Amino acid sequence: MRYSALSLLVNAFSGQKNWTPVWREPEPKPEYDVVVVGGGGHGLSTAYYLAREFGLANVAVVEKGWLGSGNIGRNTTIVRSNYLLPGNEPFYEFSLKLWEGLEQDLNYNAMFSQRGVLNLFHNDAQRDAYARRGNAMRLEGVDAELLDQAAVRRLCPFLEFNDVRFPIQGGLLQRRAGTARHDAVAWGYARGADSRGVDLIQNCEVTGFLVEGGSIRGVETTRGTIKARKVGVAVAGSTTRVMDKAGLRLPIESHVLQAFVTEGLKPILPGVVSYGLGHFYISQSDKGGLVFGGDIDGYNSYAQRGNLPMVEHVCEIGMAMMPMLGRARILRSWGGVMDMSMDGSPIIDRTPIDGLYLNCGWCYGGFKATPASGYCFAHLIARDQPHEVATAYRLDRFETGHVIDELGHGAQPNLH
Amino acid sequence: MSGGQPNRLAEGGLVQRDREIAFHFDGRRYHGHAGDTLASALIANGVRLVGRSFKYHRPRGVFTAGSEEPNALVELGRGAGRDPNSRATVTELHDGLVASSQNRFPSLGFDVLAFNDLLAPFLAAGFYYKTFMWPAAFWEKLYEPVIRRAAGLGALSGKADPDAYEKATAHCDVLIIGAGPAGLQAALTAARGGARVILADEDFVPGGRLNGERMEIARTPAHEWAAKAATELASMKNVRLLTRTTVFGAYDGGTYAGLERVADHLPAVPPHQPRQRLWRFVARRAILCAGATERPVAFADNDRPGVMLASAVRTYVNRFAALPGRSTIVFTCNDDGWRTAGDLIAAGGAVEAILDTRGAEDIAHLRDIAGDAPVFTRARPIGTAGHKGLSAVTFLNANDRPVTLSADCLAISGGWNPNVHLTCHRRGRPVWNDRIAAFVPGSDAPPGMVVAGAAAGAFSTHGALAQGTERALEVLGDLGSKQPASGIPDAEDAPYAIQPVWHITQSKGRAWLDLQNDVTVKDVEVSHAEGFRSVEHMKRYTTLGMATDQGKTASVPAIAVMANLTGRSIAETGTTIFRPPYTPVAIAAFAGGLRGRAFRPIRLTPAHDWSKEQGAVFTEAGLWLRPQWYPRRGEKSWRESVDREVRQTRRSVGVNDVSTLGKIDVKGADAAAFLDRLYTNTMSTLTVGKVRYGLMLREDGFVLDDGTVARLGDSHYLVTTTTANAGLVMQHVDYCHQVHWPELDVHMVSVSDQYAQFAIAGPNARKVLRKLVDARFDIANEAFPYMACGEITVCGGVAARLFRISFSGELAYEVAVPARHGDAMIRAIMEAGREFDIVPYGLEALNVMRIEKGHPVGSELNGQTTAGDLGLARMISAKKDCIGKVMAGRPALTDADRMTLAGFKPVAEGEELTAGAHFVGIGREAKTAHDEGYMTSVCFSPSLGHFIGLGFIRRGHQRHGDKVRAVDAVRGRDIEVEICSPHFVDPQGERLRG
Amino acid sequence: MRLPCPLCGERDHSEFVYRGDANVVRPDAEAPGAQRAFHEFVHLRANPAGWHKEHWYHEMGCRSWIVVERNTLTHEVRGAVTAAEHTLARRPAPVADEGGR
Amino acid sequence: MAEVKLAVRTGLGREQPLAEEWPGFSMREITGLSVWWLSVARKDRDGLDKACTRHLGTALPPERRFVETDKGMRVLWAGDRQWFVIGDGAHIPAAIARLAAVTDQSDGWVAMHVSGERTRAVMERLCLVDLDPATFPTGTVARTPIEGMHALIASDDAEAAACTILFQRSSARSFVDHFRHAADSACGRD
Repeated sequence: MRYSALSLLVNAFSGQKNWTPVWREPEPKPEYDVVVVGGGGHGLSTAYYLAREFGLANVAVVEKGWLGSGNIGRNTTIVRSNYLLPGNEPFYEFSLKLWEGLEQDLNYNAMFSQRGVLNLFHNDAQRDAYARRGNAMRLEGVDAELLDQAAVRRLCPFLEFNDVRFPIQGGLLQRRAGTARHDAVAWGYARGADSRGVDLIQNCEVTGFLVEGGSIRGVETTRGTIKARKVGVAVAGSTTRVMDKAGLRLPIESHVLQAFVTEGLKPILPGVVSYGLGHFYISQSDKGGLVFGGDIDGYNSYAQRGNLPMVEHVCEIGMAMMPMLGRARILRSWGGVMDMSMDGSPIIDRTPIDGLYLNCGWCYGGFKATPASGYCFAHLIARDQPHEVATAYRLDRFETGHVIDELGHGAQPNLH
Repeated sequence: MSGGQPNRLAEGGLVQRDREIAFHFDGRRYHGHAGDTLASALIANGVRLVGRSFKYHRPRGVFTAGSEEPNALVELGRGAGRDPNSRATVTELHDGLVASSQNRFPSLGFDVLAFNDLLAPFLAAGFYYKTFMWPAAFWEKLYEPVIRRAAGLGALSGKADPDAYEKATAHCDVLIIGAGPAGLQAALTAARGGARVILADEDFVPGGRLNGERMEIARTPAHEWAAKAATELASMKNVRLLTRTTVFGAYDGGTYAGLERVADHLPAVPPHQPRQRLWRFVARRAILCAGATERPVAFADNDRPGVMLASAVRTYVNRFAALPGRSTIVFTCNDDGWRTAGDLIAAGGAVEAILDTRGAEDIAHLRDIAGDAPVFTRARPIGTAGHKGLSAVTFLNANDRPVTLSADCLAISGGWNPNVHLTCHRRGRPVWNDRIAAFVPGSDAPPGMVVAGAAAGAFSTHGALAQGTERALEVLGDLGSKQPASGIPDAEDAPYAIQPVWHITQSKGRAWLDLQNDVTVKDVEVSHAEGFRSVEHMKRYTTLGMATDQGKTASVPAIAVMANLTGRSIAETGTTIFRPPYTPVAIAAFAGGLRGRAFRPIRLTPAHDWSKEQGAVFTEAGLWLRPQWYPRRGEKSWRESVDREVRQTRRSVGVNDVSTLGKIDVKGADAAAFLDRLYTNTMSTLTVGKVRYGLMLREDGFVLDDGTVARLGDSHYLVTTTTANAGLVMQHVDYCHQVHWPELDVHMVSVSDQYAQFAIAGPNARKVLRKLVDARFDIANEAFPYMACGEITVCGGVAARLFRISFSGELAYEVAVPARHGDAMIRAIMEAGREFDIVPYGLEALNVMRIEKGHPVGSELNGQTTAGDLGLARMISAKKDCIGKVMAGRPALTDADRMTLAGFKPVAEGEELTAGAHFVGIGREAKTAHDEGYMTSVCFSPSLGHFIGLGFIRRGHQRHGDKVRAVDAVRGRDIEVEICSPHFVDPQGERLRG
Repeated sequence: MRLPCPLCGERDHSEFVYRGDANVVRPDAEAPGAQRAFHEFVHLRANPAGWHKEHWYHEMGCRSWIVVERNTLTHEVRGAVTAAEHTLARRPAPVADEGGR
Repeated sequence: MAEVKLAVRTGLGREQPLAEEWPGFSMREITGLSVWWLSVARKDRDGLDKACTRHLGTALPPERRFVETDKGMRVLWAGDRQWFVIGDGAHIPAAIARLAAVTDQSDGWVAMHVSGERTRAVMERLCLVDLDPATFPTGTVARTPIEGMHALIASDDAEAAACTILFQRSSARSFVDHFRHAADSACGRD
């Protein structure tokens, strides 16, 4: 059923009787052309683009839990393309362009709203580092503005400019960046893929890979064996647990990233604001909750929950930036499992096993990458060639030294 | 009823009738008593309409008597102290309390947004995913602003939170969460066993349900028993009783987070006191006695003001002597609901009828509680009347015929849900218990936590007291403490008889599940129809349980409705994840005292006060404050001050406070060997009295930091690091020693704060120093050449150290004295330099001089550069391994096409340079593919009279003389620059060796 | 989360800085295939969902590096030794006299 | 050269040591202390123990403990085979200096004495460690952070809740400010 104001009208007068399931719940077929492991944002968008762009609809997405149960179900929903390095910026700008047409493309309102992302800086050295990043964006044709303190004060009068330890000197603004309703992205892609014939199979965990003569033949799952010529793994924080089964050791550590939402409040934050001398980012959802987060807790974890010191640390930075936050109450805190790579940038590449493709290493940036990650992974799976904007995301880059290290913190995942 | 408060019972309740309190709600003045909550006071004053629901703006009244309240959310206070979304049911009344309703325009009584309720058919669950897509631009311009303005309940003031907050850490043997019957009994038992006990309760009076029930414990009224127990506990040395304190999070290692509302119940926060305190409880064991929360039943129009939980109605009667309604109907599916009827009758209130869904045989033993109130069995409510307050209830009687009775209060009991939240904060899952039709704690509660009382599903008072005692004895056994005598006071032990009813299917209208987010049974049905069948999908699609009460009264009935739709059991359907905090906690409470200037510690050099006296302008360098420049009267721009400082230093002499640099003392027989493994160049060949510039790599081959190594004795070295990396390098050297080479006899300790250090630079530097260094030390060039170092004395015998190192490129020494003399030393240096017109120079002037010399700093050592990039490849010794050497050889790090450090000067006369610009070939389009590098540091060079810069550009060291464009789009600049050597001033370094 | 510092006793983990897997050992730079060995040492990780030996630095306490055995699924901690002890215990050959280069 | 005597500033950058009072809590800066940092290799540990017994009148204290020497100095455990030796004009005998790395830290650390019956109430607002007499008896030493700053806390008299606290000079003012706020809250101000 096509969604529109008309469809709402029809259902209004029929007591909501005509809504049909957003996706089918098929039994897994014994064989597909492609099996995508992971029913999160990246897995679902991969399947969608395989069907829509690359004509491969005989595809199954196998998900161990319910669709969108991983990081796409719990993140701070920020979408931006303000990256520094040539290995990243083209990819994230491609993603932002896909975001800009997503609702119409999926016929599903993911509420992508471009209200701007402002990264604050507090001294000359940081100003120049942000200028370097802003100029890299402009070279890629992306909007970027370097604001001085007066401009920041006009945009965000609620920031603290006086009683401060680290005065706010200015900010790097990307107006086209913003936020989106994360669950809706997963559901939109799921609906789009399902309506094009892709089988979305929930409660179906991969327990092993079928490999013959160095080539993939399919996967073992909790709901039986599924054969396939090509298998794409996009399971974020569970990457190691799945790829262990293919005997691959990866430059990945799984870490817990906490995020927080406050009780619903009347509009007060125009867009996304992030602090410069402490990891803190915040925006306001359409339901009025302030959604914010900061650093990962900093130790390996699959527990999908974090600890108290990091909650305190994030709130200290929030109060340093915006003491008006004080009386907003945290309603809920949660933790996701981030697949932190050794240089802070993702991996979309072939693997030593022919026909087995890997998509991981998303650190903090998985949500904003959902469209481009799906598109590029589909391109790689379909054509066995990386998409032009994702050529740098090689698995072997760590051995050759072509690392993509935005912050320059080196091979220490909890510093990215 | 007493005078001004129409619904206040003449006697009874725990409120202090002698202390009348005036307060305001929506501009009207009312009176309550000390011991009231805002909700009980409003009820006593006959106020029923207190809010509007989130989506349809339906009228909302007080629904509960605790922190699970979905409806009575108000804004407290005014101005910067405004507190949105405060629960009236847990807001302690105090003099001058000002509250206003939220989420309505223009007024609570007449809210135009209630129009949404008429559009309800169009606004079913998830409607916004299906529309607002055309035209695309309208989303930010029209649709979203409308949605956002309607969203949210209360509003932040937009001003900084004026109150102070505080954090504290408390250790104990046993943390007991909840001071109801189970908690009080557990605390008494544990404390008598000698354990160190913390008992915390969210209420301002200990006792929990005991304060809301009409019953006895050990033949005394339950609330008196509770008060006596609390008094005894408060008097025990090994007990800490914290009221108004919610334990809201269970974290790892027996750490629990609590929020103490220190002053929210006072008209104003007392001086030097925090408004709230965040507690970190570190407990060897915890006993969860959090009680249970009653749940409603879903049927058409079950959301009108006046519809309340049965336990809440009797709490308002028993504890607050406030009558929620003049004539009350009690609707229940279990025996417990009948207590409300009994208490109402005992207090003189009118019970219109008792509706029980069960058969006559199930309620025979309860009949006499009803007195002469009519009892209807097999009764199922199918509708209510009364727009802004309940006026009538229609139900099907045992013969399935509708009966309508007038009533202004409907007390509903759908049964009780144990408060399992804290057992699930570490991803534990509750399990369904069919006997009591509720989820109870699973076996995977956090290690060290046990559960007692209603929270474990033991709903009788005796059950709570017994389990409190048993769990405490178990814990004492665990801890090896003695087992005290532990009689259990006698109390009612009524069986919990329930036949759960979730949704009256015969009722046709909208049956409400989540009263705040306006989620109906129909929405759950739509969610099911569209495939959102897992409880996690249902929650997200319908937003059920995502409001400020987190579905405490709504979730279980909703799970039951979905289970019924999918044909799976409630146990199979399961719950969503319970997450901290149990109830919302202010962000300021998590930040505590680390606010404003105290956000992070401030590190000051020993000469800080002196620099301040000179009027220095400071900047932050990590946690340090460093002088940037020392303006003089009449200087109109910072450039004027900086140019003067540079010229005077290069012409005569200047002094700079370098105390912030990291200093690590390294001693031991293997010190030299160890330094060889840390630095790329060889340090073991350094002779005593000499200094060497060194480069440190990370193990991945990129540069970590640079600095100097001075050999002060046979096995005594002093390492310096950049200010920014001091902590990182200390951590790195400890790691390399303790993890890689623990066998080495080497000892490192930071001495950054032990010394004040000053750089004295310029042609007259030696003359100034000569006046300070005690005569017996020869500091002439021959005796103390460039890169020499030594231990000396200054100013008549004060032990000091002298280093012939120069960052400015001038003839320069660095003199270090113990920090206690730092302030005196800078004054002595300035005095000695007066005849040479010595100037203090700041970070900015230092930056100019080091750029003129081409020295890299943080902006060049940015973690993405190799030794080769910095033109220092030759510093990597071929004769030995060092940290990072192997990985520095990787193909990409030795690629000839890498960007290397070069100097830049503007081609056009008088043109300025900017850092952060990217280099693009002349005549080529400015795009990523043509990006050849970036400018890292720029300054106006007083020595050369024009701007100069350092930066990285492909094969920079081979392209001196070439011209490229420096494109700085964010600053609107695109200028031609010439690549040159980064060593602008005195490239051969004659001055250094003067 | 509480970590049992072998020297200071049990402390909140906020006193420590985490580095990572303690099972990786710095290879011999002179051995053949050193670059591949260093790549594996610096980059590749077991990253298990379960028991994990990992390095923590008691930066705000006794400044010792320690090896903690912690479960990455449940955050349960079952012990810790100093990193020096962990390294020396794994040395195959008898530890030469301390002064030996 | 004219004799230019270099004046001395206390760790808190003052002429006179800081001393402040609250009802039930007092905080007093201790000046003129020598603070020596000792670190010994595993092979010399026993030798150093013997040397200390002979020259300082006490063996080296084990983890988390401190001891008084016969010359009124105090030896505090500070890490893996590391100790602080502090006292008025304390000096390190050569026999000890031969066996251990000895580094003067007299100016890097500031010392403060805190006491009064409200001391534990003040400290629980600042410190993560349990200072209850049962777990932190007299003679105990703990290195732990206070509001993000390094500190070494020594229990002089557990019952009287009297402690000596060592903290770093460069952040000393921030350190003391946090103590003031905690004391204001715990004790009120007269």
